[in-house]
Amino acid sequence: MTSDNTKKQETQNPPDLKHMLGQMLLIRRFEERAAQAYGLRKIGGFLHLYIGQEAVAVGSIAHLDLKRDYVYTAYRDHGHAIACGMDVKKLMAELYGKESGCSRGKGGSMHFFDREKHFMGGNGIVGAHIPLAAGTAMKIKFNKENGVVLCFFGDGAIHQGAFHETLNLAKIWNLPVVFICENNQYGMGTDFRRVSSVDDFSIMGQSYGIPGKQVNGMDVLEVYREVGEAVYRAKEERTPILLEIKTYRYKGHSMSDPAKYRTKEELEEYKNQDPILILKDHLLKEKKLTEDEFQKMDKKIKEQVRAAADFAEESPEPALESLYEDVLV
Amino acid sequence: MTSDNTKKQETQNPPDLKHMLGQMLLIRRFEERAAQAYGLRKIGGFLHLYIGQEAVAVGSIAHLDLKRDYVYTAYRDHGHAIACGMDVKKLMAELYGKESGCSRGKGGSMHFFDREKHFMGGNGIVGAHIPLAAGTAMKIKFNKENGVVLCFFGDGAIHQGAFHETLNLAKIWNLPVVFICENNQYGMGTDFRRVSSVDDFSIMGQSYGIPGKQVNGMDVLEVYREVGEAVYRAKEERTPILLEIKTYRYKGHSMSDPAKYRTKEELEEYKNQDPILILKDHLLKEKKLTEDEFQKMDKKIKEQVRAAADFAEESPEPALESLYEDVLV
Amino acid sequence: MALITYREALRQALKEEMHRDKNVILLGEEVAQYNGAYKVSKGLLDEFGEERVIDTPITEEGFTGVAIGAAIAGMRPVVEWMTFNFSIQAMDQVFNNAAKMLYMSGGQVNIPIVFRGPNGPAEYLASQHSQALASVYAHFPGLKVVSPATPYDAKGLLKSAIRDDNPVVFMEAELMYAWEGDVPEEEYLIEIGKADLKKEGDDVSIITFGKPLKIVTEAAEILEKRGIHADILDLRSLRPLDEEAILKTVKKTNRAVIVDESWPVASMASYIGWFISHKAFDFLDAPVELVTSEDVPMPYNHTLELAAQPSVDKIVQAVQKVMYIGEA
Amino acid sequence: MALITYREALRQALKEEMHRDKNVILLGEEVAQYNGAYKVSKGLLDEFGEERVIDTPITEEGFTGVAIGAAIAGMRPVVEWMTFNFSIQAMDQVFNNAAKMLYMSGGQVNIPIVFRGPNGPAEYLASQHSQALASVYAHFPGLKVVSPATPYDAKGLLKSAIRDDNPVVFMEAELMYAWEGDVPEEEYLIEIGKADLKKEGDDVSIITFGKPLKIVTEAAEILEKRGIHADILDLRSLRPLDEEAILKTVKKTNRAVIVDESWPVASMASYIGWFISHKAFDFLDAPVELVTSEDVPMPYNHTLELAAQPSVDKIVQAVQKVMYIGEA
Ligand SMILES: Cc1ncc(C[n+]2csc(CCOP(=O)(O)OP(=O)(O)O)c2C)c(N)n1
Ligand SMILES: Cc1ncc(C[n+]2csc(CCOP(=O)(O)OP(=O)(O)O)c2C)c(N)n1
Ligand SMILES: [Mg+2]
Ligand SMILES: [Mg+2]
Repeated sequence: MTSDNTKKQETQNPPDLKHMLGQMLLIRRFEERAAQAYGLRKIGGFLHLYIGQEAVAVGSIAHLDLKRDYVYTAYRDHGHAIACGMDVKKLMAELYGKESGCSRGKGGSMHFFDREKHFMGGNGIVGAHIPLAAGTAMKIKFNKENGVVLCFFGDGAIHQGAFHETLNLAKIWNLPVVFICENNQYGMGTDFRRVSSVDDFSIMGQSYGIPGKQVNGMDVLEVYREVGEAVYRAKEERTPILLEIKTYRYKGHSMSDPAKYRTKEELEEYKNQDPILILKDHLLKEKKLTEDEFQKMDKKIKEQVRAAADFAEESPEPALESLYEDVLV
Repeated sequence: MTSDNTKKQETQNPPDLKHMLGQMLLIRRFEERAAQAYGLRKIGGFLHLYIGQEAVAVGSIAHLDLKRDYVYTAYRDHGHAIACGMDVKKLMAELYGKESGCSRGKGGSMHFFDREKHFMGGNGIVGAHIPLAAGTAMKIKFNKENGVVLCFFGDGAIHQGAFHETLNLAKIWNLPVVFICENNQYGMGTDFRRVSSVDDFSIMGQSYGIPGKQVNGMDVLEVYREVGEAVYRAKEERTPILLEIKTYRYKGHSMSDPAKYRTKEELEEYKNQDPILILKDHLLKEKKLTEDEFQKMDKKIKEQVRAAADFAEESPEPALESLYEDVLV
Repeated sequence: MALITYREALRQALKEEMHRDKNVILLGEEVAQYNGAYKVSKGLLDEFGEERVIDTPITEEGFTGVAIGAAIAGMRPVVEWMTFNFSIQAMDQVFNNAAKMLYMSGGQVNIPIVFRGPNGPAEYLASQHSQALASVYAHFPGLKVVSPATPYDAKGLLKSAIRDDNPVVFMEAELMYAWEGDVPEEEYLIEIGKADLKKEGDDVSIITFGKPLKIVTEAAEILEKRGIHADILDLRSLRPLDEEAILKTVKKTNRAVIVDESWPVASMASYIGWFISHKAFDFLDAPVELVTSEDVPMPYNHTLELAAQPSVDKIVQAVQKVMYIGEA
Repeated sequence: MALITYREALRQALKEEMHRDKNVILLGEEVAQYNGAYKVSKGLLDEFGEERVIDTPITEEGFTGVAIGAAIAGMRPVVEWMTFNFSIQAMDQVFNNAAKMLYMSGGQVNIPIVFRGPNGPAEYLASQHSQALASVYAHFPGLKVVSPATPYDAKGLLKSAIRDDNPVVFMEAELMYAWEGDVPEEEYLIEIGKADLKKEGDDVSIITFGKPLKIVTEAAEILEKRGIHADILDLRSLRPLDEEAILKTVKKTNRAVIVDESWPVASMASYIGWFISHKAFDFLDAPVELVTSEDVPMPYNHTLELAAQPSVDKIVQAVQKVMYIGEA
């Protein structure tokens, strides 16, 4: 944080690292499976994979109590949904467009929702969910609740007018929202440096008096620590915070993108700092995990994902009448 | 300027101060007359007076060669139009909604246009002309012309997403445009401090690497100097510049606004720094003007304005067919 | 009953609903300290405080989106757009978020919000400030769209809109704010989606909504003197549309004129015109006439701007046309 | 003649016009280095350089406005919206600046610009990414609105659009890009505002524009086998609308079905439906049927999303209905 408040004690609990490892692994295995299903044409349209970025969603959302806190993100939303504890069966079923999906098969990959778990989507228009997140923070403030909203968005969204308008509103109204720019370096095929003349997005809060910081998003522990402090400040000081979390997506923008706009070397460089590997190595070194435990964990997760795919496969198609449902309450 | 380039020599000619005095006076007398005509219901709708802010338009536009440079502004556009040398007869006729008006009676007060003189309006949607100005600068760059675009807008426009999107575009594309925020302290009834958490708007370029500066807009000489440097830099360095020019409007937002949201004392404070008085005093002191000359100048201008009102009065209403003209070329 | 203005009726509705439910808040430009650009919210800041009556900066996209986010979380915001002209900047939020979130979340996330303000031309405001956008909003499923033309309807419909669990687009008009009408002292609601037969007559159906009701009424009086008796159907809601009421009047009179201050192409008027032509095909004794704005941006000049809009005269002409009465 | 794709036809038009006039530039997200999200602009960066083929950040309002500003000053920008869904963020620029500036400047400031990209649903993209916005754009005077359905029309109309001195909204579709058709080697232009009778038949007029032409053609083949001969009128332009061509076919067949992938309410389809009912009142043997999208946001599930759209079957049904032929 750029402020003097770092001396304040963080109230966060020590992280449950094994749980975080499991979540990151679950995201990865879930998406690998989804990519397969896409290849088999079980899933269609856009499928934006989060692989490589897992530490951001997991390390951030680990701080939340989703009874009172909320999460918003864009269309690359599988990771956040899983980190919010959504049932992967329902997520996979949603990808398959089934009635048992988390959005009744009406939303698909880009529009996961779980109102109960305060996971508020899943938005397909770049930048358009940013005001929504601030609005939900407004409700928290209005009701004097002790909550916070995490709002994730990409480097591509940072120039959107809606983002800037929202920063200003969030600051003048003192809303407890943490804006998290997941800078995975590319907006589709566009290197963020090509569409920006600054390369530190965390300074963009300064026009609004909003503190900001850059964070290494390949290291889940750093993410955990920094988001923890941001959440603490957002709640205690009733201020929006802006974090730029530097990360990387291993796959193309969506399934149709061969990602030719970047070098193999660059990709390899990031794969060498894989967030799952980093945390695993850390735990191995600290003797909090054995290779064997890890393999068992992975196996279990793979089974969980297979079960989700089976569930999705076997679930019924929505009834034709449902086409006309959910238009209005 | 916040940069190191201040050492560069300004290429500007010494200002023609008497001419600037005359222009400010013309703006004021024109608007006083327009306000009277409004009272007589010769003019309807919104009439946004620029009185008090004259130094901004006059001191800025004095630098332009309107064969190659351009001006954009919002709906409070009389001052800029006059400073661009538009014929006050046509302007008054426009206010009267006459065919002889600068926009054929179709635009009214908010939509003065003069394509010849590169005065590109006159826009009624807060912030919406800001991208247009950058686009015109793009054409200048594209054709390697030696021009610049001045884009005037209010403190109320500064939070608009379009402004922020445009700053970014203007910087990454190196467009020669000077963004001039005329901070007259109020957006309608809203003190700018109530809707912003920063009180120096000139810093808002930092998110885009754009230099900025605050300028005293009651002093036409300061405006002239600072805009001169900005214009120079914009052209030479091919960079957008952001200026916040502090000013004040003496009248309500539009004719229907009694302006109860501010104190008499505040208004008086600004009237004591009246831009016309300041320049007049300066010229008297420097013996470049006598009181008698000033009175003559004022009388001549009043006559010019009366002639404009007569012209407007006597001009014919547009023909009914013109309703269907100008929809498409 | 009390004779009050349209403005006062809206204010009463806001007040009553804000008293009833603390989740109802009002936000928009100048709504609080300035008491509203058109004074609809006069006194509300004093009564409900700045937590519930909130001035915003001039960022329609941003504050509309923030309000939608508050609605997602259970508040019931009323967003005042200073005019609908500026709401174009907020359309992405309305069309892509407010209108679609319930659907794309599979029924989980509803948006109880009202977007309101003056729509359509006033006077001497030129093209950017004189747009009737009803047709654009009515095009999108997932919204309710309401356009009351009297103080009575304004109050009853605004109260219903605030209680509605869906996003409601609520269209007023600068020129209507001063109109007067009778409003009961006791509380009442008007169901969204119900048209109102404002006047009965057997010869022709004049169907309208919003501000043009006034000129429709004047035209009907003139026609009455000429022995032509019109049903005046005020739709009040465009979404849902009271199709039954439309068909009922048209099947009675066999002739219809639709009056809508929108532009003609892809307009609400044309939709209703088609709807009648389709559903009452065998009942129509004449083609359905539309009286809309001329298909041009609005000019500033007053004579021209009046000529650009529906008028008493144009309505009379259209009625005479569907009655096959030659011009006098 | 050469058999080329719709995508290639657009690319040829862009290329030819960029060679012809150096003021023509292309800008939008991913148009340059990535060769276009849908590869329409493939190779153009290499050919014309980064001064004329310009990648933008994701700021539709901003870059659309900047392009309008360049057009004001005499350039001839072609703005690619990655899809029309995102153009909602740019509507204020299009409706308030591009469409109105000529009028409000009293004829001084024209805007020679093209806004183009895919409009309407593709597949599996859910509600925010599957909107057919033709009706919204067609509502506003001051714009031209074009929607070609074949490679031939796409090329000829895009060239005309680029040369037009007015703002032209040019609607393509993801699913059309791969469609093939014959295009002459030599240069040609197609006049904006002229419909094209794609097939002749005496029994019924099927009127459409854009992507649905394909299913209309398929439906017509099925109908042909059942002995029903349809005129297929492809409007190609919505603004100006070729009213003459519409009336000509309807007065010949006395029956009309309008196919439009927009939502029904306040749609282009309904406008044409009204227009025919009004202007050809005495010629119609049956009510004009509309085949539009269902009045719901688009679902992701493929079966549902197909059910939400016009289909061959729905068109056949509608034609049989206007022919008073009971279902088989
Ligand atoms: C307003 C808008 N414009 C364009 C698009 C098309 N689009 C979808 S994703 C994307 C890139 C976004 O990049 P970024 O914000 O960095 O997110 P990432 O994909 O890297 O997670 C674009 C241009 C869109 N969905 N919305
Ligand atoms: C997008 C938009 N929202 C609202 C309005 C209504 N409006 C007109 S002027 C104004 C205040 C603008 O203040 P500022 O930018 O400071 O300019 P000033 O009037 O002080 O010159 C408002 C809210 C508008 N014209 N456009
Ligand atoms: Mg990215
Ligand atoms: Mg101001």
